[in-house]
Amino acid sequence: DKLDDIIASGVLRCAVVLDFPPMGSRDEKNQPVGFDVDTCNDLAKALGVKAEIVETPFPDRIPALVSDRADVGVASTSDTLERAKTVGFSIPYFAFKMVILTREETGINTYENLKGKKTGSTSGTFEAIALEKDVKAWGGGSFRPYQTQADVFLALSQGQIDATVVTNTVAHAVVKSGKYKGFVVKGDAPYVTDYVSLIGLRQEQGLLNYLNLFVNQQVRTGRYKELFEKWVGGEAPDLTVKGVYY
Amino acid sequence: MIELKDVRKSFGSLEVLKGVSLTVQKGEVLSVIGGSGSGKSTMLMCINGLEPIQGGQILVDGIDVHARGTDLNKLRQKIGIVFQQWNAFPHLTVLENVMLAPRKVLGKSKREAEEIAVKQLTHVGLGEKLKVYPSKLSGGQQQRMAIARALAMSPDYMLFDEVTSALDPQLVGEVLDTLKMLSEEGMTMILVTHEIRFARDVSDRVAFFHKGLIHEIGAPEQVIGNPQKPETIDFLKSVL
Amino acid sequence: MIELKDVRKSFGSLEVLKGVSLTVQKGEVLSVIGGSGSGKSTMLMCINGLEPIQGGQILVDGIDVHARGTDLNKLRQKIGIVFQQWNAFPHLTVLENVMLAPRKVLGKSKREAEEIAVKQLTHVGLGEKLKVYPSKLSGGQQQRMAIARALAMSPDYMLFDEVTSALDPQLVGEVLDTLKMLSEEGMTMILVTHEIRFARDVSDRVAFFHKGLIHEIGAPEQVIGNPQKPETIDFLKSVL
Amino acid sequence: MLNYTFHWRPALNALPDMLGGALVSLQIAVLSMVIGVVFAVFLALGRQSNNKLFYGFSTGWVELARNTPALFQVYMTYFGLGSFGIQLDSYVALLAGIAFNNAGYLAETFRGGLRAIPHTQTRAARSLGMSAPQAFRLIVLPQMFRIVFYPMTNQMVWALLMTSLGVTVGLNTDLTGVTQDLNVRTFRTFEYFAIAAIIYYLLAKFITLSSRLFAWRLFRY
Amino acid sequence: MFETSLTWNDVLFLLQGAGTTLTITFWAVLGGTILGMLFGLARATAPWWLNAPIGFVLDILRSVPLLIQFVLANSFKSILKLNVTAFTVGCVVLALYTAAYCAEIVRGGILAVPPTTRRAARSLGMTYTQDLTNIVFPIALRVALPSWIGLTLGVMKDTALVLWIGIVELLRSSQILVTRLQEPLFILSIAGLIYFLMSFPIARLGARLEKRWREND
Ligand SMILES: Nc1ncnc2c1ncn2[C@@H]1O[C@H](COP(=O)(O)OP(=O)(O)OP(=O)(O)O)[C@@H](O)[C@H]1O
Ligand SMILES: Nc1ncnc2c1ncn2[C@@H]1O[C@H](COP(=O)(O)OP(=O)(O)OP(=O)(O)O)[C@@H](O)[C@H]1O
Ligand SMILES: [Mg+2]
Ligand SMILES: [Mg+2]
Repeated sequence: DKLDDIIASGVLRCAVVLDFPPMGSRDEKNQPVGFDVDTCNDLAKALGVKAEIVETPFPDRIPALVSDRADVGVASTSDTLERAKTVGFSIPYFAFKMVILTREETGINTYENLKGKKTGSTSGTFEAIALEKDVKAWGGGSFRPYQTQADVFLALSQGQIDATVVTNTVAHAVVKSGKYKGFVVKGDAPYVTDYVSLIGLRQEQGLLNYLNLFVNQQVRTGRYKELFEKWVGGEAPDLTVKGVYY
Repeated sequence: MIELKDVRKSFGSLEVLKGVSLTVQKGEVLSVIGGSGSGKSTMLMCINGLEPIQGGQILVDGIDVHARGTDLNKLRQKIGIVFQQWNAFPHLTVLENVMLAPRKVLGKSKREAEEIAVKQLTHVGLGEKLKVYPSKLSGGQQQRMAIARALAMSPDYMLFDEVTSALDPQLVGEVLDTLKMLSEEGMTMILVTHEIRFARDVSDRVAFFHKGLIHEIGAPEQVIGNPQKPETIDFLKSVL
Repeated sequence: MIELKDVRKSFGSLEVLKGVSLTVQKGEVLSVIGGSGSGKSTMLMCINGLEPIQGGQILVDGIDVHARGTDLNKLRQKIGIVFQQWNAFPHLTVLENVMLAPRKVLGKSKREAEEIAVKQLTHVGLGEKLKVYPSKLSGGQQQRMAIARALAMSPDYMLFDEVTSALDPQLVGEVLDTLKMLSEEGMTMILVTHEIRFARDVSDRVAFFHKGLIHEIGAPEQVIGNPQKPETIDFLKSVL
Repeated sequence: MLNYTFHWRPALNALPDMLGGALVSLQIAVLSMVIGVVFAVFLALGRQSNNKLFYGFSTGWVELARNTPALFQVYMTYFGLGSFGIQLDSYVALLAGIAFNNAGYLAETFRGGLRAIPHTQTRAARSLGMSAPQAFRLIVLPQMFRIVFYPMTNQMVWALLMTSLGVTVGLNTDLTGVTQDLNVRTFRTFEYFAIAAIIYYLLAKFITLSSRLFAWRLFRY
Repeated sequence: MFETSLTWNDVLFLLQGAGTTLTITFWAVLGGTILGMLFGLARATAPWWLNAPIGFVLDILRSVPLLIQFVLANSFKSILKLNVTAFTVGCVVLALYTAAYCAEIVRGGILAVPPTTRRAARSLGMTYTQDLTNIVFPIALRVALPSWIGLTLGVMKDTALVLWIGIVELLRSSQILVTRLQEPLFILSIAGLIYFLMSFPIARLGARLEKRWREND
């Protein structure tokens, strides 16, 4: 099966999104870095093979997997039931809170303020799906899906949109980078926590089992905390859900 | 009256008209004959201002064609011209071809323009072909349509530039008949032609063009029947 | 010897040759005259197998052209043919035009082929034009080149299909001179032509074609000078 | 061997949405052609103009449109203009990008078409007393349109195909946008895109056939 | 006055992307031309029962957006579990797309050779193949070359779409730099300039060649 194939080929190909700092991005030498990149390296080490990063834009994560361009997706993939019809999810390896990112002068302070405004997000992400649903329900205002996170920020900075909902990690990283003048984080979006998982092909139970154990080990050994400290900083979020077994 | 006074015309460094003087009276039919490239077509083009001139003067009813203030579009309404070929507007029916200028230039109503067009087309014998596109006409019919189109502007003068030379021999006759009819109706005409016999029959005067100059001009019996200059004699020998 | 025996040929439902019988001896020059569409070109095309026939038989030196086993490519080397127009290969120089077939078909070396080509081109008076592309030649020169190209295969028979009819009048002469030269050299030729006078001068026999049949055949003095059938008389009247 | 199961039923359920998207695509294609044709006429004139500025502007436009990818042009009208503070809506940006591209290509087509019309036609028109603009509008343009009609039909099909680029600038109402939205939600790439491909094909055929009909009605001569 | 954080390293990165663009263009045009010649020959000479289906398939390739074709081919490949890279998929799809257009160009070129010229060749005793290789193809080439160059340029520009299946070519590398450096206009302009520099000379060359040939015949 796939697990054997990976071990036999000696290479682990990870689909990673590289315009999603701090999870994945490129350094000055245009080399991939980030939490997801390190996680992939850890996984490869555990398997005893070499890691290869396959860059995939957000909408392309699962197609990349299904089309066999990558073996696993280490790409902050939200574990929706709709998608689980097509791919297999491991237990969550990270969790996001959603916040509102806007420019200073828009006067947006809360999620409620987004009503009637021009909004946008990265096509196919957890927050995009949630936000678009709300925008539709509100009526008025607009929602634009972009193909990459970078395009969303570009659109926000140019005023094509007034606000976006993004993960707290990304929001803080981008504000901290200072590359976009006037970006501010304004409050939480009232969504449930966005648990993200490693993904593999739905039928590759052997591999998925291995991924589950790998995530478990990352937390157990403290490597999860270590990486979180390195790339995000602060308190690492709890990866368990109260009141139910995974 | 059309008057040319020492008209000079060049294309770049090539001098095509080298001082042409000529007067055509109202009601007169002047035929212009001469070898290829002698400048006949160019002269016609200068008369209605389609080509600028470099020297001399052209007066039509006393109006200086090439003066700065002259309204050429208006002037051209007085002067109908029919060319050797490519006369028809292929995208319009015969009727529309003839109606177009009266409507757009003279500002006539659609009904008026149609009336004029039908009249002129019937006049040249195309009364049956109103709704047909030019591509469906023979060359001779196309030329007659072009004549009707020019006539529809009620011009005072008509210029014809070898209107039969691109036609099959059997079609030449019908166009010449139309020209003859016009001349009999008293239209003032300048007729550039290679049909020497026809020129002799129909014109009041004949001018022989050679290398940008009028070499001989006079009554047809004289210029064609009894030419004086060696160039004229040579030319007539070659075409008769 | 070329023999046609009751040859029938149709394009779809249109019968173009309706039973043509004909014999051309070695060294003979046969002219074929007749109205447009009477099937003259088609007959030539059938003789060298460019068109299949539906009935009868064509023998060239005793070989049945349309028999199953006949190697047409080989047979065609014996029979040179020159068409009315579009003969030249536009992408090759005059020399290359003539060299191509000897090299590719006869498998001659480049040097040999060039020798042959230069000889034949000089023969037809194009010795100066070797490196020129056909587009730079006049129509008459193109036709002479096509003749040289056919001759370069050392054919036993030459078929000419109205080789002058697409030419300007002043170019016809040079091509006819070349044909005449060939006939004087004893080449066996079938000559489809509209040049009646020339046909009379140069041929041993003349055949008059009408609606897919040979109506009259015989010495030129007879067929052209003293035709018997009304169709022949009509035709000759229209072209002379 | 195939351990992929096609989920056609949910995909077909989305058909109404996709057909709605197809309508938007068609709309953009038509509008972009209308705008493109108008600009192309001016560009074609500019390419023959003696006015340096007009000539330079037209040539620049034409060369840029023809020598860079359409995707690049669309991206530029959205994010490129955006950095000048000119904010076009995704729809407008895509429309502008395609119209820009159409105009560039059509200008060259038109230029060829203009050259194919003998200038004796203009002369005949002028000799009837028509002004230069009248002669151009009434005599030259109509004839040019017949010559360029077939290339224009092709460009129209290309315009339709180019609408698929809208998805890169956040458009989610056209056919590709709708398809991509469905795709990221369910990750049933093949099913949705296969349906989209069929719809595009039918649209392209629709354009070709209807323009043929149109030409038949229009060019009776 | 003008400041940029674009380094030489980044410019190199862009040029690398341009290299990928050229590589894909090369394979696509090569494959597309070979296939296109076969299809074109078939379209010009084959009987209708072969001609019609070929024409139909090629027509589809011309009537579906390339973007959709890329995505479809890529996902279809994975459904079939073919072990090929996205790069190969990109090249193959583009090559087929190129072939679809090339076939029409070749067909047009072949049909532009007057039948009388071909007849002249056959009457000299040349075989069908000799006629094709020595007469038809060289003449058709002159007719087809300008369009073929236009096609090549078109394909080069269409390679931009392979970024959709995750190949980092010129446009994608410029997007990556935009992500990092946040100077969209500047970086995109450079990318545009590179595209222009790659295609403009070829376009000019094509125009020159066409003119030269026209003078010859
Ligand atoms: N637009 C032009 N540009 C440059 N030269 C021209 C132009 N029109 C005509 N000429 C040249 O001017 C000369 C006179 O041409 P024109 O057409 O007036 O002769 P023509 O007497 O009408 O001859 P033809 O009997 O052949 O019509 C010729 O040498 C011609 O080549
Ligand atoms: N390939 C073809 N397909 C169908 N009909 C043809 C074909 N070639 C010739 N024909 C028809 O066959 C008849 C004879 O044609 P052919 O060319 O042999 O006449 P011709 O005597 O050579 O006339 P011309 O003097 O005009 O050359 C004509 O009616 C022509 O239309
Ligand atoms: Mg003239
Ligand atoms: Mg014939």
